[in-house]
Amino acid sequence: MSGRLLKGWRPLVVLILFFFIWEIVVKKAGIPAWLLPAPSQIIQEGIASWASFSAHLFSTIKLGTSGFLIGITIGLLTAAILYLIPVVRESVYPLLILSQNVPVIVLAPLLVIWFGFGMLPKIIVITLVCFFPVTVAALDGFKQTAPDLKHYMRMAGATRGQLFWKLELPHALPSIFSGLKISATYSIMGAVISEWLGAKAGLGVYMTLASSAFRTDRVFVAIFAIMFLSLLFFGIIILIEKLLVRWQSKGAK
Amino acid sequence: MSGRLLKGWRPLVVLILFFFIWEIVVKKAGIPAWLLPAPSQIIQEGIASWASFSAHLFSTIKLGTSGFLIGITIGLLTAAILYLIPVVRESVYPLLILSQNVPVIVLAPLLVIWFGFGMLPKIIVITLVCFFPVTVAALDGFKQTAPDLKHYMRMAGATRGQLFWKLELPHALPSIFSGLKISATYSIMGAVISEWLGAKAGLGVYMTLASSAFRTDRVFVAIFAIMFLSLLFFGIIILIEKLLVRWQSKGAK
Amino acid sequence: MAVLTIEDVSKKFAETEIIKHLNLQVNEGEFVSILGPSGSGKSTLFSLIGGILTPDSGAIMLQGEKINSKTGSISYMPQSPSLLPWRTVLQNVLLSQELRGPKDEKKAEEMIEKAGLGAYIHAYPDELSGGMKQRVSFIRALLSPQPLILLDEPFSALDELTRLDMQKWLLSIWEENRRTVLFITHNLEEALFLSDRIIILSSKPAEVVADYKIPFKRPRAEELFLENEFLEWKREIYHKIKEVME
Amino acid sequence: MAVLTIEDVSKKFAETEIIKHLNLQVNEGEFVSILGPSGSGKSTLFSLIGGILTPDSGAIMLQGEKINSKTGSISYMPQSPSLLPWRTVLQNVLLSQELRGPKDEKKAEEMIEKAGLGAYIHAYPDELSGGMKQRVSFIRALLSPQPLILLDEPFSALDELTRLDMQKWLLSIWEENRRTVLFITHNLEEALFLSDRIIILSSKPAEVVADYKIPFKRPRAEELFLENEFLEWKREIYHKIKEVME
Amino acid sequence: QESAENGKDKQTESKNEKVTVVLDWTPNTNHTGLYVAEEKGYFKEEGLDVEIILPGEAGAEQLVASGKADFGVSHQETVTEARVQGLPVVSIAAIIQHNTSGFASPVEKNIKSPKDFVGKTYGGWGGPAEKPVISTLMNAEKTNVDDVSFVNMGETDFFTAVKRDIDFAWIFYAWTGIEAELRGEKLNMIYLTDYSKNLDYYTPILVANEGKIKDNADQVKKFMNAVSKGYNFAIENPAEAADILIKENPDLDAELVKKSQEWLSPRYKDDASRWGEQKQEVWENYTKWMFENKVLEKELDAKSAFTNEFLPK
Ligand SMILES: Nc1ncnc2c1ncn2[C@@H]1O[C@H](COP(=O)(O)OP(=O)(O)OP(=O)(O)O)[C@@H](O)[C@H]1O
Ligand SMILES: Nc1ncnc2c1ncn2[C@@H]1O[C@H](COP(=O)(O)OP(=O)(O)OP(=O)(O)O)[C@@H](O)[C@H]1O
Ligand SMILES: [Mg+2]
Ligand SMILES: [Mg+2]
Repeated sequence: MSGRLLKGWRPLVVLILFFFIWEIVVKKAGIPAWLLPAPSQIIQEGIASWASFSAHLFSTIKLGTSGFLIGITIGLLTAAILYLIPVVRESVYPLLILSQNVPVIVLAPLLVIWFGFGMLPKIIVITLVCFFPVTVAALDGFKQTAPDLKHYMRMAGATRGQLFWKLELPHALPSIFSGLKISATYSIMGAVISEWLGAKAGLGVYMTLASSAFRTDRVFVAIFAIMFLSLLFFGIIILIEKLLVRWQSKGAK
Repeated sequence: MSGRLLKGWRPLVVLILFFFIWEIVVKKAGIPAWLLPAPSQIIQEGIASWASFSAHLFSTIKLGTSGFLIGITIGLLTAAILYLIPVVRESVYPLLILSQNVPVIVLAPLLVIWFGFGMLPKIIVITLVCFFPVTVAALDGFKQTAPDLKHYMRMAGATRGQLFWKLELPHALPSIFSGLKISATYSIMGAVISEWLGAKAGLGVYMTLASSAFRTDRVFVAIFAIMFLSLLFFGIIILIEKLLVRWQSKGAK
Repeated sequence: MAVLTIEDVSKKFAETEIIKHLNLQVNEGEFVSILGPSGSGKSTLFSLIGGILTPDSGAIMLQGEKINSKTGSISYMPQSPSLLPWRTVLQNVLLSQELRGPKDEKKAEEMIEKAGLGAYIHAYPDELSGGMKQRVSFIRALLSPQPLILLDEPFSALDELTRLDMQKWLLSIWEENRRTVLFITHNLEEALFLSDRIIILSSKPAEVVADYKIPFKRPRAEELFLENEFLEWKREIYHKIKEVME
Repeated sequence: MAVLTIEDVSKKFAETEIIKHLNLQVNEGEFVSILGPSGSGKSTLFSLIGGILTPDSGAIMLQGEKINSKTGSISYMPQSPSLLPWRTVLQNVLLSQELRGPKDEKKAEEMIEKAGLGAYIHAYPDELSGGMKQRVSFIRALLSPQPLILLDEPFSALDELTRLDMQKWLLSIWEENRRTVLFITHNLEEALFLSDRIIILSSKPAEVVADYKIPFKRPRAEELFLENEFLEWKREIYHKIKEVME
Repeated sequence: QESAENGKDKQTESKNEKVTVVLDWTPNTNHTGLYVAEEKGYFKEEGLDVEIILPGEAGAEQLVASGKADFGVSHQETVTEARVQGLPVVSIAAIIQHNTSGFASPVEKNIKSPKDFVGKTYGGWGGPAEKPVISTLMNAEKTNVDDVSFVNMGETDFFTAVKRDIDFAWIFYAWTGIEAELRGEKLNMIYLTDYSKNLDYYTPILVANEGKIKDNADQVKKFMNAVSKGYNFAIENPAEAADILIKENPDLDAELVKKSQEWLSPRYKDDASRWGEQKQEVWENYTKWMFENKVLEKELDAKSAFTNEFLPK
């Protein structure tokens, strides 16, 4: 663990250097705040407007979390169905890939037209960006079940159900988690986009308010908040993975 | 090849069925066109407005292609530098991951303000969404160079340069191509987003115009065009891969 | 008494005949090895017995019962240890029982202890060496309740010295339990060292071309390898194999 | 004349001594095998000779020249065939020359032809069987211009029968060319069959504990395995190894 | 023939000054004068080569302020806000003399006056002045803005929004109101100007960069000459002006443009002495109102926010 921390110092130094140069350049060149605020201004603004900002933040967290949970549930179910019923996989999987080329920013306004400004269209947007990485990863995981293990299980008399629950599902866990990590970061982005296109609160709304008031510093506060949330979600998934997929980390020692 | 085509019939049937049901539902339920146009209307509109539409389409293709080329060049160079200079990798790679959490739709307007309406901000947006999948995939490919091959090459007296050009780079090719496939579809999306945020022509502009003119049918024309372009780019990359990574398909026989 | 009887079994893959009118019998408590050229259909034969492939014709009888395409009637140990990485040694050993019914944890613990893996009972497979994994895999097969154990080249992935160790260990465990075993190997010395009978298969399509009764008395010790009698048997069977391969 | 001389070489990894004051000499045209327990440091020794590791002390001399941490002075054939999958057989064979200077395509084609791989000269490795890949790998090592060839368990991943085939094939090719060879194996029979000398290493830290001159005359044939003299040598060295391991 | 035309274009390009104008939204009848000036060659006569571009998500004000565009279409409330945040933008003409915007709702919603906003949902775009404006209107009828639910409706258009969860939204009558007429949908309009004189501000307006006004007054002058001519043409020939707008933007609904133009043309100049004229009083009133309602963080010198100096005599 301390090794991990030690390893982290380099990027941290680069990051601090980056902010330092940014600060200096903004100050020396006298760049106006509406064009590019200095990091110090952004931090100040973040602290100063925390009261009004936090409501938006929590709203996004709530939306992102629920969308994420629904999205990954659908993603996992889809993967299981596609894997277990080959006919469905062959006829539907290519279309799922196609569905990922539907531009969300174009679709989102249509969703609002169809489903209004409530939770439904937002959840659909987040689900749409969330479910696919999980489906692909889980399907990959299922498919890549070591053939020798599968052969052993079948020779040992495992039923189809036993094969799935005792072998294929646990075997796919690491792969599923790498899908979940991607989905987790996407869910925040999805939440912001869906809020941006119509909502009462959330980082997306905060950003709109900020940019129409020419408060570039607040736009940056929102950008950093989004990055932080993405990292947070990512971290939480890694934590859960550590707890659930323990046999691997032991092996890696 | 004909096997491939035969395998493709299932999804095609599902797709046709999907459009068929869509058409029927729209017609029977009398859904107004501004809410959801029938597929037949969309096709008609696509043909009717081809003249004005094609200019937008080609503009997006041009933008997407140049952005893609610049993006993947940067992506490959980044991967090579990160791989060959471990200190840089350790200090910069985590930040690159972080950079992918910067919400593009928030950043893009700022880029336009900073760099104007020219190609630059658009190329930056596309590069930002394009380079990362290639970098990650190439880096992965380099890293996963079979250790026994590497050991052999070193024992046989290969220099660092020979190791990279004769072993690591060709070894990473399949991995690089899977990154390119992702980047290719992203590049179209990136182009549309950047046009949407400020441009003279392109699918993004066409969409903005369409939706402000309450022409939902045209929005769908744009959606389908975007999906088609993504697939086209994807297909072109697969074609190039087939030509370049021939030893694998032979092996798979 | 015959535990396993294979009667006139044939199997084709597409147009290729892999097994042709094969007849074979394994008796209670016998250790029978099958030797045959690579690709002759030995693993295919096991899949047929295991029930995951169906013979085109003929019958596979286990203790008088026809088990064509019936899975779960035999116990199996494959070439790779095939331990589930997310299960501890104990959980892995219990797997084969779990699939068929109630678990006997007590007996499993006992066997693991006896195999010298007591310290690793709650370890994950990744923490074990190749030889240790194969021990676990064999215990798992032993603990499975079925009357016949199939072993498909269990040691061929191990290095020479570990392999010798494992042969001795397997023999010691087996001589205590005397379960009925059908054993595939490429290694003539291994077959001679372990078996009561050695069956030679022809190359594709597989037929039985020879069936040797190996008379070395049990318990057998490592020194057997270096005895002249052993070399003579080796010579004889070796010439037979060469003949078959031409 | 000594092609390779290892003088008092030692190597530590962190605090573990892997090789300790090792002395070894390989003469022109000799086929020398190294036998030793797993993990004793045989591959490490090869890495030292190959120059990708640096000895902590001592000197490695090739034809009188010190080659400590100098890569590219020897020719190498590893355990896995290590063919580049995107190169045809011919291109792969030319690789070792390509790294060091000009290519001799003519000679390569000739050798491939002689190895019975003429039909596969433009095939990719994926189209070859395991044995064929090892043949290509050996030809690649042979074509490399350096005075010494190192082979690290080249056949240990092959199945029994292919392995025997390969041993015979290697012997026939080698007996034609008589290049100087240093050969690592786990398999005593293989070492006896192929070598002029067998060197036994102790377990970690590796030292030379025995050095046998094997007197079987050349060319050697397969029947050697079944001769009584062979079994006697086997017995003797086998007891030596057991001794070392205790 | 086309290539000949292109050739001519290139020649003129080399002589003429290149100028970009950013719109505030997609082209509509607020912009007719610009398109007329372009089509009729008024810009060329002044030696300008004008390009009209859509703003996308980047605001016209920032683009003008950062010099990435020369002129822009904006609104008084935005310019005020922008100047307070330090953006050097100045209004150089009022496109429409009086505020024609208001709160629209389908008649079924029964929102006839601001007091009916209570319990309803307002669909906005996230502008800082939205809440205070509604508040001012409601205060006049002794109701509280906190009883209105605010939803940011983003890209969604008015007609869709009011069919979903939105009850009323802020529109320009000239465009959305006329569209409703054409669709046969009856709207209730609550005009800002009916409730507070302070809210009769200029929207939309043309803006330029402060620096440009100082350093390149000549170009601003030329630009305004042409634009004035364009709008005056539109005032006198609504039908022909509408045709020009349609021709330049073939994706627009021709009928809507024609009717909208007919409605709007007399309102460009309205009671002013010339098109584009801005009164200090209007700027001061609104700025004061904004400050009092805490839309602005600090007071603004209204005089410096606009100028009539570039309007042709
Ligand atoms: N599912 C299958 N479909 C088609 N052919 C198959 C299938 N399984 C095996 N074969 C073919 O059947 C033949 C026998 O295979 P099998 O694995 O039984 O041989 P084996 O005797 O076990 O070989 P080895 O000693 O190498 O393990 C081989 O030629 C193989 O290619
Ligand atoms: N780079 C390294 N760093 C640390 N220890 C190492 C390294 N390489 C090898 N070792 C250790 O050195 C010892 C000798 O390894 P080596 O591979 O030389 O053995 P070997 O005799 O070739 O074994 P085998 O017969 O299994 O191939 C082993 O204990 C191994 O774990
Ligand atoms: Mg087999
Ligand atoms: Mg080794």
